[in-house]
Amino acid sequence: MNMKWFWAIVIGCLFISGVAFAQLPAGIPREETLIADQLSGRVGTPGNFNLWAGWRWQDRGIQQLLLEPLWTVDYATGEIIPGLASGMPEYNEDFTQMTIRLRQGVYWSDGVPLTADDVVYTIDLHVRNAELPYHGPMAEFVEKVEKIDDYTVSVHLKRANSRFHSHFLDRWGCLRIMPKHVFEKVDNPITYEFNPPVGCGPYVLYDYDPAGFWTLWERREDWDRTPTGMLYGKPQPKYVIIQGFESEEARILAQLRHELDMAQHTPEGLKVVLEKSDTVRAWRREWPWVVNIDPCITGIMFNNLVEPYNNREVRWALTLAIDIVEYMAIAFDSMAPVSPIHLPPVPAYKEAFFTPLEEWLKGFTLDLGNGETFQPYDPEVPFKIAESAKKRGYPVPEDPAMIRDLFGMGWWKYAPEVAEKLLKKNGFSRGEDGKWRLPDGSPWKIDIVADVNVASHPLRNATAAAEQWRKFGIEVTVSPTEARETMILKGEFAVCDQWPAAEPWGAGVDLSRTFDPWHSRLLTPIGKSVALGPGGAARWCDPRLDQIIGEMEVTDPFTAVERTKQLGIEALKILIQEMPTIPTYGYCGAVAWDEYYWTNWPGAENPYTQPYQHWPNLKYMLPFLKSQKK
Amino acid sequence: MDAIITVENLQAFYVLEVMGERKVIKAVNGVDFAVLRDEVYGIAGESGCGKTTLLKAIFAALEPPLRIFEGKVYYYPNGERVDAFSLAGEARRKLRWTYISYIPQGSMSVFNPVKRLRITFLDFLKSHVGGKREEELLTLAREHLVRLGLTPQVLNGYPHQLSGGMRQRVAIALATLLKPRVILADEPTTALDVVAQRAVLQLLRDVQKEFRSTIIVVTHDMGIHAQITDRMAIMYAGRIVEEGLTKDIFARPLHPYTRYLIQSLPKVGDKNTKESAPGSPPSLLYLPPGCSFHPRCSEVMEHCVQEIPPLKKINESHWVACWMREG
Amino acid sequence: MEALRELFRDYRFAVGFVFLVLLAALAFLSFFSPYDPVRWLQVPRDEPPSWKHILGTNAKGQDVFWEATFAIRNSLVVALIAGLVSRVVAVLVGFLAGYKGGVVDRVLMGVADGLLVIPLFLILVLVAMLLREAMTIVNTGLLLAFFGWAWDARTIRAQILSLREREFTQTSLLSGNSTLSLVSKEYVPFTIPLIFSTLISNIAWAIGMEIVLAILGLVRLEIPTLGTMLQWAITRQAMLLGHWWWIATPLALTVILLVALYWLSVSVSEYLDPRMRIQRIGAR
Amino acid sequence: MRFVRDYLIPRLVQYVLVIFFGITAVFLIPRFTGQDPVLEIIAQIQTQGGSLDPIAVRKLTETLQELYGLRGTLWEQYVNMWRRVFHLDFGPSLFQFPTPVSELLRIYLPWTIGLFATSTLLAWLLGNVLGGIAGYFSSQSWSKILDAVIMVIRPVPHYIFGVLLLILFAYVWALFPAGGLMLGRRTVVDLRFVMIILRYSFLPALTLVVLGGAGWFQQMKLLVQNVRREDFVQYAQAGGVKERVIISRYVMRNAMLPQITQLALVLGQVFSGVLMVEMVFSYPGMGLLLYRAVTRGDYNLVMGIAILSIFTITTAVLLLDLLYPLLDPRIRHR
Repeated sequence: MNMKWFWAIVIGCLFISGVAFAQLPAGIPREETLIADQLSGRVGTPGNFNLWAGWRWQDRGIQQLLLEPLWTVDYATGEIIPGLASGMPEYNEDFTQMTIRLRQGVYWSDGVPLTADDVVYTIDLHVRNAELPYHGPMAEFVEKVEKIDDYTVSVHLKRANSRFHSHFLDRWGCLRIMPKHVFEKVDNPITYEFNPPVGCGPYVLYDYDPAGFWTLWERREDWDRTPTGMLYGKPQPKYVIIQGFESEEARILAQLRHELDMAQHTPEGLKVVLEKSDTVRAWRREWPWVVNIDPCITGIMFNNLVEPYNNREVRWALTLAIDIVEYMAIAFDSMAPVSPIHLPPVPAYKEAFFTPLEEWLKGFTLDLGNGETFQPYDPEVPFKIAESAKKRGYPVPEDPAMIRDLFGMGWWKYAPEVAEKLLKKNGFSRGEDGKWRLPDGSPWKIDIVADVNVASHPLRNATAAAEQWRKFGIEVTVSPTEARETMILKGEFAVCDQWPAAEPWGAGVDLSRTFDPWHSRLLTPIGKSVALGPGGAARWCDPRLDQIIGEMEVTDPFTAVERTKQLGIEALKILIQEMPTIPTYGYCGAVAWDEYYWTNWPGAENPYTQPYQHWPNLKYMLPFLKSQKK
Repeated sequence: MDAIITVENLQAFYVLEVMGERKVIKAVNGVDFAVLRDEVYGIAGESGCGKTTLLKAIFAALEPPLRIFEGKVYYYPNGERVDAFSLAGEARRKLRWTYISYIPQGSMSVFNPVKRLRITFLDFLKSHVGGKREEELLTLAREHLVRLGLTPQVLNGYPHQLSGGMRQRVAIALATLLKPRVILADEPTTALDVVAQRAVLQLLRDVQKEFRSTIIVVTHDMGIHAQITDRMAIMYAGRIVEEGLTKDIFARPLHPYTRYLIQSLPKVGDKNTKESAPGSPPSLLYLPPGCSFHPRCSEVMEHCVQEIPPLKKINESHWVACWMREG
Repeated sequence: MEALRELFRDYRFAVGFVFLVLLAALAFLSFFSPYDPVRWLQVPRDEPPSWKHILGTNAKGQDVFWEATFAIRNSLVVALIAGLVSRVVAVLVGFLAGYKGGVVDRVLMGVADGLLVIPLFLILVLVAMLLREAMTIVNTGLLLAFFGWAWDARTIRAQILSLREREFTQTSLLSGNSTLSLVSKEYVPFTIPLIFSTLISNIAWAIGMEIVLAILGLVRLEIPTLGTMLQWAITRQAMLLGHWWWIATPLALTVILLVALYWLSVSVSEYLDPRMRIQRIGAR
Repeated sequence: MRFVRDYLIPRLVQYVLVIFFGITAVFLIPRFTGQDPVLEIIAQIQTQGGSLDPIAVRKLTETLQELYGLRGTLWEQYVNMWRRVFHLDFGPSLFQFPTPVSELLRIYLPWTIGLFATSTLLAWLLGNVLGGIAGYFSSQSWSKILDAVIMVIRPVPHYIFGVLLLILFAYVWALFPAGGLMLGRRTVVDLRFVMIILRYSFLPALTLVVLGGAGWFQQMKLLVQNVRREDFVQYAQAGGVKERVIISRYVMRNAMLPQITQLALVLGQVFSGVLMVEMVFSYPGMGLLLYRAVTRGDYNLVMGIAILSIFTITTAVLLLDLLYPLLDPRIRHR
C-alpha cells in the first residue's frame, strides 16, 4: 500500500511539473528564442571556446553567433560578404602584399573597440606560435604584418600568393581575428579556455550544458556595434540555443513539439516532419524539398595508387557501369541533382562552369582501342530521373528548365558494353559465372570502405555504387567502419565513399580550393596521412594540373575573373578525362524549418542567404526572421 | 469411542494434464479409519503405496495436483466435529500446530537454511500466539526444548550446524511447540543411524507421555511400528488392507502383504536372507484389476483377479481385506 | 531420448519447439527466394502488405517477407555458431576446472573472471572495428562465441564440483574406472540438461548482441540479419513514416524466437529440478 | 588465520591479476584497430566542410601527436600508462582535447550513477520482488499474464523500446521531454531542478528498468518456483506461518542469493543497453562517452573509463565474495 502511494505521488509530481515548467531554462521566453540543431552533435569540450587552439565544435554557435570573420562566403547568393573588413582584400601588382581595411565602429562584446592591433596581433601570434593550427600557412607566407592606421593592416608576403586572403575567408572555418586585449594577458594560448568568450558577432554566451548538449546565446545589447547589425539590422531572436541530439528520432520529435526551429534531418526524417507537422517547411516547399545548392559534391573515390584503380580506363569503365537513374533512386530516392564534373551544382558554378562546359562534354570522346570511340555524355539523364521519380509517385514538375534545376544538367551514359570493352582492352576477363576477373585471372573483388551512418551521403553512395557494380558482375562488399576516416586519410583502401573532390568556395569563380589537394607536391604514399581527405585521399596528380594550379596562384580571383574561370574549366576537363574519382550528385541538406515561432526562412523561393543553421552565415539570416509571437 | 481424527471413505487423487491427456493417480483410494485419543497409530507400507498422501490429506494440505475426490476427514477440537476440508483458510491455519501438527519426513531441509533456528521457532510461534513479546516467545521455546531434554543453545545455531539426529529431534520439538492434540510423523527416523533412531523414538514416546497427544506415525519400517505404535494399519496401493492392534498384527498377520512386511524385518540371530514380496508396488496410474496385490501374492486365487476384496471385520479390533479370509 | 520425451510433455517445451521449427522452416524457405537479398529495387518500394507481397516491401525495394527469411537464417546461424562454439569452450573449461581443481581451477576461473569484468561491449566494438569487411555471418558468430563462454563455464564448473562430492565418483574411481569413462559416463549425462539450458540463454544473448552491433553499424549492413533489418528500418524512419510492416517483421521474429527459447529454457530448468522430476516420473 | 592464508591472500592475488590483465587488454586492443585520434580530429573538421589549408593540416598533425603523447614505442606508452594510472591521471581526452579525462569522468559519472546505477538497482529490486511474488503465486492467472507480457517485452531491443516510449510519451501524449535537458551553469539547485532532472530521466530510466527488470523477473520467477517447493517452505506453510513471512523470509530470501552474485557481474555487461538509451534520449552518460571514445581512437578516455569500470566491478565481485558468507551461512570460505 505504501509503495502504491509513493508511486502515485511521484508520477503525479512529474505530470504537474510537466504542466508547470516549460522546456527552457528559467527566464528564457520561448517566443523570443531560436532553437537550432547542432550538426556536429554534442560538444566534447563544453567549457572551452578557444577554437584557435583546435577543434572546439565551432558550430555550437562560436562561428555562427559569437565570432565575426574578415570575410564570409555565401554559396546561395554567390557573394563574399565583408564582415570585419570593410571591403575585399587589396593585393599589390605581384601579389606579395595584401591590404585589409577594417570596418569602423565595431566593438568586441566586452566593450573594447576592434582595431588593426587585433589583426596584427592575430597574424603575428600565428606566425610565432607553432602549436596553433593556422601556424602553417601564416609562417609559410607572412614576412611581416604592420598596422598602417587603426583600421588598415598591411601583410607582406614571402612569395606571391593571390589567394592569401582565403585563410581569412570563412567557409565553415578560417583564421578569425582574436581579441588582443584578452589573449595578450594569457600565458599559453593553447591551454587557454576562452571562457567567457569575447567576439564581434551579434550574440554572447549566456549559458551552456556542462555535458555539451546545448549552448545558449543572448543577443548583444549593442548589436548595432557588430558588422551583422551594421549590414543587416537587428537580429530578431533575443536568444539562440544550439542543441545537439544523439538520435534522429529525438530530433524529429523535438521539432514536432515546436522545440526545435531549425534542423537538418535525413531525407526520411524530413518526410516525417513534413507529414506530421502543419508548421514545418523545407527549403523547397514542394517535392523534393531538400537544399540542392550545397557547395559539396558526393561520389566515389578510388585510391589511384592501388591496382587496378591506377588505370584511367578502369576508372572510366566503372563509371560507365553505373546506371545513374537507378543509382539515384537507390542513393537518394531521386531527390538530388547529378553532376558529371567534380563540382557541386550551386548557382554560381552552373553559370560559370556547367554551361560553358556542356558543349565540350557532348563532344568528349573515349578511345576504346581498335579505332573505336565512344561519346559518354548523356544530357538526357535529368529527364530520365524525372521519369523514374514520376513512376515512384512523386509530383515531378514538367518544365524542362525546372527538371534540369532539380536533377542536374546531365551525367554519363549507362554503357556496360563499353565498360566491358575498356576492361577487356586492359586484360580483364569474365569468368564462366559471368563475374569479372582481374588481368592476373583472380576474381575482381571491390570492398568499399564506408561510413557507418546509413543515412549519410557517403554510405548512400557506397550502397548505390556497390549495387550497380554487382549488377555489372563484380563482387562488391560495403564495409562500414568507424575507422573509415583514418583509413581514408592513410590511404588504406582501394575504393571508398569519401567526397570525390575537395569542396570549392561555393562563390566566385576561384576553384583553387578544389584543385590544390591534387598538386603533385602533396601526393602522399599509402600509410602516410594526406592533408585533406576529400579529393586529396584519392592520391592522384597530373602535371597539367600542377601547371594550372601554379598559374592560379598568381591570378587575382577578384580582378582577373575571366582568366580564373578559364583556368578552372581547363582543370575540370583534365579531371573528366582522368576520372580519378567519380562525382555523382550534389550534397543535399534535408533542412526543416518550423514556422511556428519564426518565419521568412531563406527557402528556394527567396534564397537571400544560405539556409544552414551550422554555417557561419547564420548570423546574417537572423535579422531577416519574422517572429510569430505566440 | 473417543476419536480424535476420523477418515471416511477418503479418495485423494493426483490429477495431471499431460499433453492434453488427463491422468489420475489414485494415491488414496477409499480409506476409512479412526484414530483415538492418546494412542500411537501406525501406518505401514512400502513407498509409493499412498501413505504420505494419506497424511497430507489428514493434514488437509491439499496443493494441486492433489485433489480430494470423495470422503471426509474430521477433527475434534474442543469435542465438536469439524470437517477438515471445509475449514476456511484462517480457521485451518489456527488449528495447525495447536490441534494438529506435523513432523516432516527427514528433517534435512525443513528449516530455513539461511536463518538461525531461533528465527524459525519465532516464526511458528508468532503465527499462532498473539499478544506476546519476542523475548517471552523465546523463553517459551527454550522451556519447551528443556522439557524435551534438549539444550536451548541449539536455537542460536544454523540448521546445517546440527547433526542429523539432533536436527530431527529439534524438528520434533518445533512440531510439538504448542502441545498439539495430534502429531503426524512422516518417516521420522529415515536416514538416521541406529543410535539417533533410538533417541528420536524415545523422544516421540516422551512427547506422547508428556503432552498426552495422539501420534500418527507413517513409516515403511515395521520395526518402528512394533516399538511404539498401539494400533496400526497396513496400506497397499492406496487402500488399507489390514488394521488392528499392533500386537495382534505382529502375532497373527492376516493379509499376505502384512506377512511379507513382517518377514522382511531383520531378526536377531537370523542369518537367512530376508524374504520380501517379489516385484514392486504397482503404478498407481494403472492399478491391476481385482485385488491390487494379486500379481505379487503367492496365494492368489481366481477371484482375486476379478473383484476387489472389501475390508472385513475379523474381530473387535482386527480388520482385513483379503478373499482368503472370506467366510 | 527419455529426457526429450519427458520434456515434450510440457506444453511450453512443445510450443517453443514448434515455434523454432517454424522459424527454421522460414529460414529454409530463403533458399527458394525469388529475390537476391542483397540487391535493391527488386520490387516497388514502400508498399503495405498485399497478396503479392504478404509482408509488404521496404524503401530499398525488397520484399520484406523474403528478406526476413534470409534475416532469420543468418541470425540463427550467428546465434548457433556463437552458442555451440562457446558451449565447447564453456564445457571444456568448466569440466577441467571443476574436475581438476587447484591451480588449474584458479587459472581458468581467473581468465573467466577477467573476461567477465572487462566491459565486454568495449571489446566487441573494438574487434568489430578491427575485422571490418571480415564481419561476416560466421565471424560475427565466432566473435560472440569468444566472449560468451565465461559465465556458463562458471555454472558448469559449479555443477561438476557438486557432482564430485557425490558418492558415485568415489565408488567409480575406487572400482578402477578411468577418469575419461567417469566423466563421459557419469558427469556428462548429469550436465547435459544444464548445458542445454545455458545454450538457450546464450543464443538469446547472441541474438540481442547482434542486434546491438547492427544498430551501431558495426556489422556488414548489406547482409540481412534481424539486426541489420532493424537497422535499415530504424535509419529509414520506418516507424515514424508509418511503414510498420518493415520494422514489425524483424521485431516480431526476434520476439517469437526469444519467447520460444525462453519457454524451452524454463521447461528445461524445471525439468532439471529434481522435485518436479519426481512428479513427472510419478505420472508414468 | 588459515582463512587469510588459504583464502584471502589467493583471492587478493587473483583480484590484482584480473585488474592487471584487464587493463593491459584495454591498453593493447584499441591500438590494433588502426584508429588514429589525430586523423579523426582532422577528418571531423574536414567532413563538416571546414576549411583547413593542406600545410596547416600537416603541421597540425605533428603538433597534435606531440601533444597527445602518442610518440614513442608501444612499450614506452605502456609504462607511461601505468605511471598515470598510479597517479590517477589519465591525461587529456584526445578527441575532446584538451579536456582532461578526469574532468569528463567528473561530469558524466554523476549522470551515469544517477540513471544507470539507480535504474539497474531499481530493475533488480522490482524484477526480483515482482518475479518472486509471481513465482510464488505462479498458478494464479495474473501471474501468468504478467509472465506473458514480460516474456514479449524482454526481447525488444533497447533502442526500439526507447523510441516507442519517446513516441508515446513525448509526442502522442507529450508528458515528458524528447531530450535536451536545459540545466546549465546558471541553474540553481532547488526543487525545480530536481523535478526537471526527474522528468528528464524518467523515460530513459523506464526503458532500463522495464527491460532490465524483465530479465531479473524471469530468472527470479524460476528460482522462486524452485525454492517454493523446498521442504522448509512447505513445512512453514504446513505450520501455518503467515504467508507474508513465508514469501519474504523463506522464499525470497533464499531465491535472492544467486541473484546477488549476478548483480555484481552484470554491471560490466550493460554498457550496450545503456548506450542505446543514452542515444535515443540524448542523455549524457558514460555509455555514449565510451562508445565515442572507442570509435574515435581516444585511447586516454577509453583507458579512463575502462579502468574505472574494471576496478569497480572487480572490487564489487571481491567484496561480494568476501561478504557472501554473511548472506548464506552455509557457505564457508574454502
